[in-house]
Amino acid sequence: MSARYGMVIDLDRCTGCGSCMVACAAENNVPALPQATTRTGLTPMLVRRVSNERDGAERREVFIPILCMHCERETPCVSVCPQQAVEVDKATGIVMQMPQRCLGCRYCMTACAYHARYFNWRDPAWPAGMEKSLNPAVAVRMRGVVEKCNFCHGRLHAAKEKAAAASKREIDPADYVPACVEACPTGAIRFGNLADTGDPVSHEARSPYAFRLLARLGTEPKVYYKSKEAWVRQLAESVSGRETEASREMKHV
Amino acid sequence: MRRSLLVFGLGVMVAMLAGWVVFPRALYMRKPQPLEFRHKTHAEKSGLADCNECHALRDDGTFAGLPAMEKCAGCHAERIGETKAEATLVNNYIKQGHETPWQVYAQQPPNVWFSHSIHLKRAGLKCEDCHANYGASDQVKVYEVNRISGYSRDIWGHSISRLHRAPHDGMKMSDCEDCHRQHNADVGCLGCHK
Amino acid sequence: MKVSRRDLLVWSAGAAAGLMVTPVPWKVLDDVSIWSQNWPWIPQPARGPVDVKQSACTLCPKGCGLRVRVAGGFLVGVAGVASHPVTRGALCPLAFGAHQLNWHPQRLRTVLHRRSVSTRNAAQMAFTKACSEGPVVVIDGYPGRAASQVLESFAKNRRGEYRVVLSAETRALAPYERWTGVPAALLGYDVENAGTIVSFGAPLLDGWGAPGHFARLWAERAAGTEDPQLRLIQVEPTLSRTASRAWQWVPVRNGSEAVLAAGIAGVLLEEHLVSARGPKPTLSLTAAGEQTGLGIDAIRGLARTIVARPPVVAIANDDSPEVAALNVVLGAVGARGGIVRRSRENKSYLAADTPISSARAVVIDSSVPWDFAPKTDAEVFRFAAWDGGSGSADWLLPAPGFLEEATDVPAAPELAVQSFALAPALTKAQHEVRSAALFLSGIDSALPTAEEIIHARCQQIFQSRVGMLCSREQTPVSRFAASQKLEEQLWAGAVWVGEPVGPPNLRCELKEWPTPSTSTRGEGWSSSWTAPVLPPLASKLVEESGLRQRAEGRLA
Amino acid sequence: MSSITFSDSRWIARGAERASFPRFISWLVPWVIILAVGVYAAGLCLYYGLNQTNMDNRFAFGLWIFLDLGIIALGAGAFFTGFLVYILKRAELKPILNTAVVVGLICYSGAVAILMIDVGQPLRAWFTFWHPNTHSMLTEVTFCISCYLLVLCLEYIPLLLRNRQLRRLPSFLVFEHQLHKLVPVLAAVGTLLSFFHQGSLGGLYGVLRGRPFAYRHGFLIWPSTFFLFILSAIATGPSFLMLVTATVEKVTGKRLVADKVFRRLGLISGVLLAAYVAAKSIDTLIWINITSPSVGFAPWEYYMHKPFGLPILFAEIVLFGLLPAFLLAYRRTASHRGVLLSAAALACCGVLLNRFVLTVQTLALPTLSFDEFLQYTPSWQEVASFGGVIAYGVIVYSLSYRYLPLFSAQPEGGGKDVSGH
Repeated sequence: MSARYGMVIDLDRCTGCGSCMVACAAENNVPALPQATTRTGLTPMLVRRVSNERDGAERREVFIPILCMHCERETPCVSVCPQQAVEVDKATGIVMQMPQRCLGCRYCMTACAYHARYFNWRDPAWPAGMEKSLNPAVAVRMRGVVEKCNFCHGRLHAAKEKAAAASKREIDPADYVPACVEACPTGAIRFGNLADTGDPVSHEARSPYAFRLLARLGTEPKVYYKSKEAWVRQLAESVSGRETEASREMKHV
Repeated sequence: MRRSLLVFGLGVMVAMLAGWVVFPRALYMRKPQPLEFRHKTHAEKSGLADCNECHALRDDGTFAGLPAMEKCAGCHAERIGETKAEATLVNNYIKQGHETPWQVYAQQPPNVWFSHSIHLKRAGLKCEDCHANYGASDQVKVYEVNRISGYSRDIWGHSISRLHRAPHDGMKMSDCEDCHRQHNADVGCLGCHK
Repeated sequence: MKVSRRDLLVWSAGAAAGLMVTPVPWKVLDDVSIWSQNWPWIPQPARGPVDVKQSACTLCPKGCGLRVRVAGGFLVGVAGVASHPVTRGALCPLAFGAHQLNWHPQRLRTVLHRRSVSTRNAAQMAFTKACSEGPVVVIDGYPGRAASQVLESFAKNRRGEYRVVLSAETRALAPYERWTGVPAALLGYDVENAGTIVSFGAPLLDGWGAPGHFARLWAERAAGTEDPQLRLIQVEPTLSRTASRAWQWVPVRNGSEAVLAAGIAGVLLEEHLVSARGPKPTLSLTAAGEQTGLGIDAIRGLARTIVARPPVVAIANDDSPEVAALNVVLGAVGARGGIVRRSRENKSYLAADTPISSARAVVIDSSVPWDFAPKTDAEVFRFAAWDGGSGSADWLLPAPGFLEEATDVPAAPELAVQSFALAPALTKAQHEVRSAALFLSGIDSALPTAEEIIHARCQQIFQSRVGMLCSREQTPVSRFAASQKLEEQLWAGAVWVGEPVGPPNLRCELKEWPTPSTSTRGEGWSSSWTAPVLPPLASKLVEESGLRQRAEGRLA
Repeated sequence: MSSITFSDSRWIARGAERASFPRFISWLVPWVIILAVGVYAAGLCLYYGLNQTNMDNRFAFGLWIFLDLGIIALGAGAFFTGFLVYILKRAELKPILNTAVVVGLICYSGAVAILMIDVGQPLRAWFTFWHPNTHSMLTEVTFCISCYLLVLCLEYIPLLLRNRQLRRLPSFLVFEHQLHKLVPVLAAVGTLLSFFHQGSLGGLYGVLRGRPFAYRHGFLIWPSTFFLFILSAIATGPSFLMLVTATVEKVTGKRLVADKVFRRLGLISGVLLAAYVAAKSIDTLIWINITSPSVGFAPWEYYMHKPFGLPILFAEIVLFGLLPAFLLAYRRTASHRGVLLSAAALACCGVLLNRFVLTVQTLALPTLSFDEFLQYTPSWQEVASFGGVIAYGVIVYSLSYRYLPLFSAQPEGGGKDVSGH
């Protein structure tokens, strides 16, 4: 099977509840460290709250879940890793991060335009006994390595094994659904095989309202977003930082 | 000059001796198994010829590994032999309802995901292809653990240099890779790691 | 022969050179890096089989369907049940970390008497003594369960009181109880059939009702279209989560929601936009326009928009009588897509927050939110799985934690129909725990056991032949041959859903427009979460992303 | 001086006069203290992990990477002088050759030491050699730097063996002699290696597609920063050597190198710097007009965040580029020692500023339209280990200067030793 797994996230449906973030952390045995902050925490799935910078009744807000975009072309983090700890899987298109190979140089983090990579600044730890609640399908990472979303690879393992047990070659798509997709209460996050034109997700990815963040960097990210609101689609392209007069013009042309 | 050559050579000799003979013994710690177990006897006497009669696959495809205590209790509920091991098995484990703390030679680290069902059912491998015919062995061998890495010696293999190894000696990542390469079954890092 | 310093130098040079061609440096290098990949102080999950069990969440009275992964007797993962008729696979963000709650550092492991370690027997003696001196008040945070019935009958047997801390959703229905005589706990919102929902600050997309329930409905009927089937209009001073996703956001002045309700009602009646004859608000439209900061035209426009897509229902965040009155004007009370009656049975509850006078002992069930503290001088026996920290009770008794006891799960407070599910115990507590119900049955042997009550309830459902049993597929109750089968399926995670009580099922008498009353607000997301602590992973939402503010008085 | 006080005079080269041993020690003490603190800080980072630093997921590189790039650029003098002397046969530069080697050794070993702390899993750092990713600039850097460090050690050994005591061992003398014959070869190898890692250090950032501020088109696999780094490094390397030598002269109050050497170095530095400025300007224009817009970033975006406004670009190109280039190359100004040295200082600041902009500003700038501009201030542990490296440099240099004949053709005349030396 040579799939190209990807996502379409319907921002009009996202209420910013954060279920995806917690489900992701639980699935991937991400620790909740008391010392962690917005800049040192581990949030492979991170929901950002973004507004149109207007005030009063004109103000609009949107919630943007940010995860690894699994760039398909010239994947920035893959080419920079000095010791092949990152690779794009041929069979699935998933960008894989190998914590056991990683030496923690963090070059890949500087290479990622989406800040979707996270460094284990401290040893993972849980309150006494809580390690019994860890997910057996995922190994805990150690301090000093980089980690990120890998589309819940543990679930792909399970699906493969199930298929093999039934002596089937292909996995049943219903068996492989990442935790955030499963958790989303409004079905805003949808996961599927972009290479398969029959797949509803690859169909949605081609919708006129679909867009990708920083697509112009040319890295072909496989996570698409969707919104009917023009100002939200504007967010895809650059014009960085706090609003200036000039940037506001650019944002609202 | 002759003398210094001699002394130099002596130094080399000592280092060689330490490195090739002493070091391997020092590196591994020998851990006895809780019981002596004879695969052979079980295969012949109790007709458990097929590995997966004890080491079975679960319905979801996961591998059960070593059989649970009730499996043993099926036959060994009472002592059926006079050996000392038999006594320990029945008294210390079955009667107490404790699992036997076997040391697993082929135990891979927690970051490895290995699917027996995929290798058996899809790749069509036999148990012996990786585990040699351990099933026919008459004795459980001594379990040796690497003092630094904590891995079973079987992972690295018994030949410390890994140069001319016996077949089936070693279950390192490179060994998996070799086989995967031969059958051009490239699975990527997370194909086997979790 | 004499060894010179030089010899030593040369010898060690030789040794060093020799060592390079032995495995020592290379194998050590390799093993050390392998060691760094398996640091012994880094916990790793246990090996072994994982089973998937279905259950229902018991952490608040919404009873969302849970799919729980269990390994070696421990919970290792939580997810929603896609086939669940109400929550349909959705959960609140906290539930996904709930399997870690039982290991929370705040877990209550021993009996505490005035914050010092004591024993269960001591508590029991103290309680029996207190009971013998006077009546007892039993407070329940999750009425309608089998356990609740045990608590209630204990109170009755002792000529004591059974009181209830109602959920924010139910409290908001209080005005209708006054005007219809039907207890608020038996009322619900028929949102499934609504065409327009006017929310006066109710966090509809942020923890109101069963999280998945409205979120799914909104996603399917309202999200991402200019002209949705379901119009969600959010009246709120600030751009809340719900407001930011609503079809229309009405930014009113803080605290002027009730005034706006009056204003809208006035326009509706004045312009004959509604058929129902309701009471006329005393407040003038101009005044409303000023006080809300919206202006007359905006309110007129709003009124017209609202009725453009019936049926319409207004949902309040508090027990504001004005919003209720607006519903009367809209004719939404007892109508399809409005406020409806969930069941024919007639059961009202005594609210817990009225002062407790004569009682000697107060029992607080673990389902009561921690922030509730009874106003009393009686001896308070509080059951809790987690210690909320404040010393609001004389006695703290460890209760079962998340999925540590079997219980039944009645309908979520906002539902228009009845539902019933069972939550089996999927894991064992690591220390001795006992629920309030068990504790009381230990004292009064005459009490029925929860098992019996659950059994009876299943019998009753079976005999009523009403409703569906929803698991992967939906089976009408009438199809079941025996109550046994039905009960088994319920224990296996199926959910029973009743049928709507055919409208008109409410008589609402309201002569004149109500005068404002003090309101009790319910906040968003974790307000109804009864545990005093949040799963540690909630830190992802509060500390590590800044996506949400920490909910008041909750320890992550 | 009482007879019991230990004297190291028999270790000091004949004829060379050095400060008394106690004075030398008293000179070292403060540096040793700084070094000790640095080592302690580094220990903290290794033991508790990098949470000791103020770096974070968004600012994943910090002070240390800046330090590495900076000192490696300044250390370029080592290979470049070797190149000039042995390959281009510029004999007049021989006097500063030894200094060059020592400075180079200090810079590179310091950089490698810091890198070892900077990575999260030093125990696995060797994986880069076992499983190298040939597409990664960092692999190139790692290989070249470690090899070149080896070369520098080999170049340092003959110097070491020329110590008065050590040369008394016959075998060492022989060894030194053999090695010395090897030195031209080493110089050639060193040059090759250095060209590559100086370049790939620039490549590190030039290849970052995800960072439009740093991303550059280039030639074959190398982004333009690859070549700019080589050029800027060899341009400022000689300037840094000048500064070091001048400082030593100031401290010791001796004239160690003839003025013509200085002027020669200045000229080389100036001409190369001019070339660099030209190249840099062209690159900047291409970047502003083609590279950056092609990925959807209007150039003004980068400079709308204080303090990283346009002045920085100006400083980089004119103040620290064009100006020193002129002062160093133009005979009239270069002949004035003070001007020459301050120009050299400007040039060094220039290269440091360039490295700073590329490492720090690149990360501080937002890429996603809804990101903010980031702040980062290093923790004391970072600063301390930084200081530790500096102190280590001073100590090694002091020792080398005291016990080794650094300036072979030392006039050793003029003035008495005023400082710790």
